[in-house]
Amino acid sequence: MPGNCFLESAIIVQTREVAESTYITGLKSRLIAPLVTPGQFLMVSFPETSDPLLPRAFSVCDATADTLSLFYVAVGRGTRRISKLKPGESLVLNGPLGKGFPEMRSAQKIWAAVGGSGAALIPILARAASKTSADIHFYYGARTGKQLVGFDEAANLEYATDDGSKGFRGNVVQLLIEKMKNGMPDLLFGCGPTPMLISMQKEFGARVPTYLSVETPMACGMGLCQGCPVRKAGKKDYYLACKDGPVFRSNEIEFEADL
Amino acid sequence: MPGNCFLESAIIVQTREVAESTYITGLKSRLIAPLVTPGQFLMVSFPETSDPLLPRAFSVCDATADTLSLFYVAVGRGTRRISKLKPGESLVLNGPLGKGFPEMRSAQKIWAAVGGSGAALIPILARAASKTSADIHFYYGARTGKQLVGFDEAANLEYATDDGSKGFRGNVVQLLIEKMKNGMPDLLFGCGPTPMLISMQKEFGARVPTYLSVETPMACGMGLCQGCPVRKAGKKDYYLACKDGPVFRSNEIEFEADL
Amino acid sequence: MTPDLRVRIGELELKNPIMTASGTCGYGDELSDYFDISILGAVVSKSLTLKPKIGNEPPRVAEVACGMLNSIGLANIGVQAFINEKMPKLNKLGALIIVNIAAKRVEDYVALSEALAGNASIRGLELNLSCPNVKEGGIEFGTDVRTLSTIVKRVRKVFPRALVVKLTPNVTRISEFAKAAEAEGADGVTVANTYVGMAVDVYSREPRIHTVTGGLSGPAIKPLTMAKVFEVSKAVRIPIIASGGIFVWQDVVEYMIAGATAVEIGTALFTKPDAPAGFLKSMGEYLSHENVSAVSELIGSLRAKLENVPHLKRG
Amino acid sequence: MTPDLRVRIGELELKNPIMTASGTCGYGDELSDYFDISILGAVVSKSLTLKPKIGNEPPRVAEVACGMLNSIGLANIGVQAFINEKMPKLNKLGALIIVNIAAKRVEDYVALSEALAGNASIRGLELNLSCPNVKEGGIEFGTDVRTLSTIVKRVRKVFPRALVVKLTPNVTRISEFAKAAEAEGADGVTVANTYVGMAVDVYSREPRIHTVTGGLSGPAIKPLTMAKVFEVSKAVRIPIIASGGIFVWQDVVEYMIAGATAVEIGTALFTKPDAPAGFLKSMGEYLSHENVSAVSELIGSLRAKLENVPHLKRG
Ligand SMILES: Cc1cc2nc3c(=O)[nH]c(=O)nc-3n(C[C@H](O)[C@H](O)[C@H](O)COP(=O)(O)OP(=O)(O)OC[C@H]3O[C@@H](n4cnc5c(N)ncnc54)[C@H](O)[C@@H]3O)c2cc1C
Ligand SMILES: Cc1cc2nc3c(=O)[nH]c(=O)nc-3n(C[C@H](O)[C@H](O)[C@H](O)COP(=O)(O)OP(=O)(O)OC[C@H]3O[C@@H](n4cnc5c(N)ncnc54)[C@H](O)[C@@H]3O)c2cc1C
Ligand SMILES: Cc1cc2nc3c(=O)[nH]c(=O)nc-3n(C[C@H](O)[C@H](O)[C@H](O)COP(=O)(O)O)c2cc1C
Ligand SMILES: Cc1cc2nc3c(=O)[nH]c(=O)nc-3n(C[C@H](O)[C@H](O)[C@H](O)COP(=O)(O)O)c2cc1C
Ligand code: FES
Ligand code: FES
Repeated sequence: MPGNCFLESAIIVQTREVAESTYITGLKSRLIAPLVTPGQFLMVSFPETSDPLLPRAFSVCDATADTLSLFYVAVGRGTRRISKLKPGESLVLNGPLGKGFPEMRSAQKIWAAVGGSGAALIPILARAASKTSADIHFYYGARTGKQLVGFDEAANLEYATDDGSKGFRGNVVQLLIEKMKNGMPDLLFGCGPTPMLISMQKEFGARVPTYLSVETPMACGMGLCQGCPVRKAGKKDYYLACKDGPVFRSNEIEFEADL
Repeated sequence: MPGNCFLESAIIVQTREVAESTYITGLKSRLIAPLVTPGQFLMVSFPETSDPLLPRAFSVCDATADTLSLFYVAVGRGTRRISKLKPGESLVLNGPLGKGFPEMRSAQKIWAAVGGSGAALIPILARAASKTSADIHFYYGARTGKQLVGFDEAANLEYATDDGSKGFRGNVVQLLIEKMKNGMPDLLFGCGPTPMLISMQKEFGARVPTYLSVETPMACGMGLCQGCPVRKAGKKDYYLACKDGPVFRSNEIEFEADL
Repeated sequence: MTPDLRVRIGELELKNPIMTASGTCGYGDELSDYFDISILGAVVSKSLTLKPKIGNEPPRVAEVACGMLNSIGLANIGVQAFINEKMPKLNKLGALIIVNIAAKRVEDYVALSEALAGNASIRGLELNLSCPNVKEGGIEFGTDVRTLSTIVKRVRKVFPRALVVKLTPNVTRISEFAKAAEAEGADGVTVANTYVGMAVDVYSREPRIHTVTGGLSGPAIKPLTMAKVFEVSKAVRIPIIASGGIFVWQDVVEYMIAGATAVEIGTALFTKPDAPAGFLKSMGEYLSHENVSAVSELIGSLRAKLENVPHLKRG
Repeated sequence: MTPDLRVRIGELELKNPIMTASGTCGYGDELSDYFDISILGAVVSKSLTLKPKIGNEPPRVAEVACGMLNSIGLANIGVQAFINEKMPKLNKLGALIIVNIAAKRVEDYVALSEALAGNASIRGLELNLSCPNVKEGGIEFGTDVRTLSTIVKRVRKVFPRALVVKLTPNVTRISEFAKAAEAEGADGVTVANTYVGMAVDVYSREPRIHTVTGGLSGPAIKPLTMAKVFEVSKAVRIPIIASGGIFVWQDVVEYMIAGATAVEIGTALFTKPDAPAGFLKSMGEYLSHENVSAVSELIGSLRAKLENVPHLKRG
């Protein structure tokens, strides 16, 4: 799709620490921001150094006409580095990349389960749902309440924590199981740690149209390197997470056995 | 000399641009600053990255009880990086390293010729001279006036510029030749680009006790790597710039032929 | 005066020395999102095999200091799908195409070359010899001079256009392999593929890529491949295509000074897919600044006394 | 419970696996400005030759991406001056001393070993075989299995304590050299020395070190040497000392998991001369955190299916 992806040097507007080692960084982006759909991602790279060398993948947390934001947990050198950049400094963005969640239609009942850095998708999904008048509910899980980030953008949001310190006691899949006793959504979205996705696939894959955003190591994010295979369900073949995903219909994929 | 060198994480106090891509950075240094003598240097390294990998050598520009400063020209990745650090950020210093200029005695008449980043030595030499009541004169050369940095510390300072835009028209060696017509110093110091040192050695080495501060690539600065050879005069042998120098008596060394 | 950027690999004239490296540019068309790929000297395809290959299990890539490890396992759509589906697209985009092929048997190299010889818009062939030779107990084709000679000799008979042999760097003396390729009529050699490397996760104690070892690419390998390009340049007269760790335009110039006629950009594309366009611009400025009227004047122009080189004395 | 850090190389017990690498720690005493060198597993001396050597012309060092090139040319004070001037200092500092030796002739290796055998506080010998063999037309000793065997056999006869052979990585299959060293009675192998590399200044068009090519060290080579340690660990039973690009404590652990018994810290000392002290502390914390009671449990503990490794299948 020539002309649909861009390399853009984007200026940092601000960075906020929103929970323990969790940040939201807003950037000016004239080229990429207007094109992003929920679930698409960017590859973010660092000018002036070869170490870290490879770009890092981030879902777009929110996007308007000329700004976008990243929501991330500072787990390693790349994310720590981004979190320390000052307003006015710049990062190179490549995107929007990949295929996001299916378009939401008016009055469609959508449940989105998120966990960890998957919470990045709450604002952009909420915005897209309100635009098409879809009825989206978020279920947001974490180990403990302190890790949960408040998002004003989401009207309907329930929490699940392993220790019960906020919302439902248990994980987000257990919460969804409870909720489904009183009715099913039209679509189920999942974005979070791989064990959560595996468990969603097992529990709901056969019952609800379920879409999962997968995370794999990625070197390029553009289909150049073949580094990001995701097993096709029932076939001896792979998708590429970066081009065919990162969002897949749950019944199209298999997770690796040893995960 | 166990206990005479230190690795110290030093906090940046401030950085000033003093001429085109020329900076002075002041750092808090409790361990190293009190020990430095004029002509000694530090190896400066960067926490949190392997690229740049090796520490960079810098003469100490000035040192008091608990602060020291570096004077440098931003020529590459290391120096550019240092120039951009904000107050409060830190650098790792290793020093004081090497042998500096000979101690100055009361009433001794000393001429110091400096050029390029060699001007770093003006403040520290001026301070040491005033402490021992030595009579030091600086001769400071550059291509053009714009590259010259003003140092309040030096009472007696004359300029030489290739284009005559400030002070004597010609290079600093030509200026010294002129000056010597009216009398000789007791000691001559030189610190600057290698061609300037070579020319000082040729012109004055046999006439005045001359000490030159040489620059060679250095990987360690501590005598660990043998990476910094300086040819011994008249012998098939080398000194190490970092341990035996960087300041040598002019008649002890030979410069490489192809420089 | 704009400098002349043209270089030659055998009878093939490239408009400039900048190519993309096999396996790092998809099938070429993916890059056209970011720049006009017709400005390149050539686009080199992913290694193609006779049948499609799904490749290795994940993880296939891992970052290390100034480099990355990969073990893709030659995942590719196969030679027929490439000819049918990708060639028309690439032709339309105006790219000069060199196809890279890989196989586990000598016969398969020949069959692949025959399949590609008929398509005139495939302007050159690059032989990837880094695969394990199934007949010889898994020894890499590229680490055995005899097998390399056999493959080049047989492919040379069936492929009439530019034939380039991509050498593995994982050998004691790469120039012996280059000489063998030259002797059998190759038009050029690519120096070099990736280096065998490995990384471990200290908490899980598992290797960071599924196959335990993988190929190291990126800036980390540039000095190594530079030494190999120099070594090969003293051993053969055919052109050398340098591949290894090119991340800034200076790297292109360094390789040419050391003896390369052209270069391939690989891992750098992952961070900067439009890097080749920037390199072309900066190279032009460098040549003008240095008063060099043709880029070919750079080739092998290193100013050095050869008697100082211990590495060459060995040979 | 503090973890047991002891490891063994033949009959030599080291108090921990952390050593300094030859040529990167002066003669050892220079480091004692920064930390107490008696806490080290061992200090390995600069390569000593029979006569003092002044070394190569400058430039001898150049920085590259995540690494450096060096071409020191074995500058050293000679074996006698080392014994007379340095040994007393090192003994006083309480260091466990391993002496590294280099020569251009087989006889000289033997003469050096004899000279050192008499000094009981020289606890081990490391043979640097990366020098050009003058008799065999400049081929590196370490790239010819036969010569390696000869040297090890003859040195073994005259040196009774720990004997370690430092292998060059610039060969197709390093495990063959390790096997030869083991067969001739070496107590261990050091994997590995530096890799042949090169860099060019694009404006002067001169090589960035005088000898054109030099040895690449630093983080850039770590994945390569890691793969070689792993390969050697599958081929021999004698201990492996890993040397290559160790810059953080995790690198020490990675090497041990891949099969090393001990490690040498080299280029890292140039930036952080006290690095070994920090590594020891962090290793202790890691072992406690992972509930490992003895560091030796890490050795070769990689969790991997060997049938996945193409690199090993080759052999
Ligand atoms: C499509 C996609 C979207 C993503 N969106 C987000 C997001 O919105 N917010 C966010 O915080 N993170 C997101 N990630 C994960 C993010 O890319 C990694 O956390 C990031 O690369 C870590 O970089 P680092 O340099 O900080 O860590 P590193 O130092 O590189 O590694 C730290 C740890 O993270 C692991 N890791 C490294 N890269 C990846 C990867 N690509 N996938 C999984 N684990 C990895 C390492 O093995 C290590 O354990 C996304 C990943 C993908 C593939
Ligand atoms: C004892 C000593 C004292 C020094 N004192 C000062 C000082 O007070 N102020 C100052 O500005 N500089 C000083 N230098 C030079 C300084 O070390 C180099 O300029 C610095 O290493 C450049 O680092 P960089 O990363 O910015 O440049 P790089 O990117 O490493 O290199 C930029 C350019 O500088 C050259 N270069 C790199 N390292 C050296 C080196 N060690 N010597 C000479 N050229 C080099 C490179 O070849 C290249 O052309 C001193 C050098 C020595 C040996
Ligand atoms: C992800 C990846 C896949 C690769 N696939 C191939 C391949 O299919 N065939 C091949 O000949 N080389 C392949 N290579 C090697 C590159 O073409 C190139 O020679 C090597 O990466 C060194 O260059 P670089 O450092 O610029 O990447 C691959 C490299 C990478 C990083
Ligand atoms: C400046 C320098 C000098 C070296 N000198 C020697 C030497 O004299 N003998 C030797 O066996 N190895 C020598 N080496 C190799 C180191 O001992 C070590 O094996 C190598 O640098 C890889 O480790 P590193 O990446 O940790 O530095 C030298 C390395 C460097 C960088
Ligand atoms: S990350 Fe490179 S192909 Fe998907
Ligand atoms: S710089 Fe290492 S010995 Fe002088």
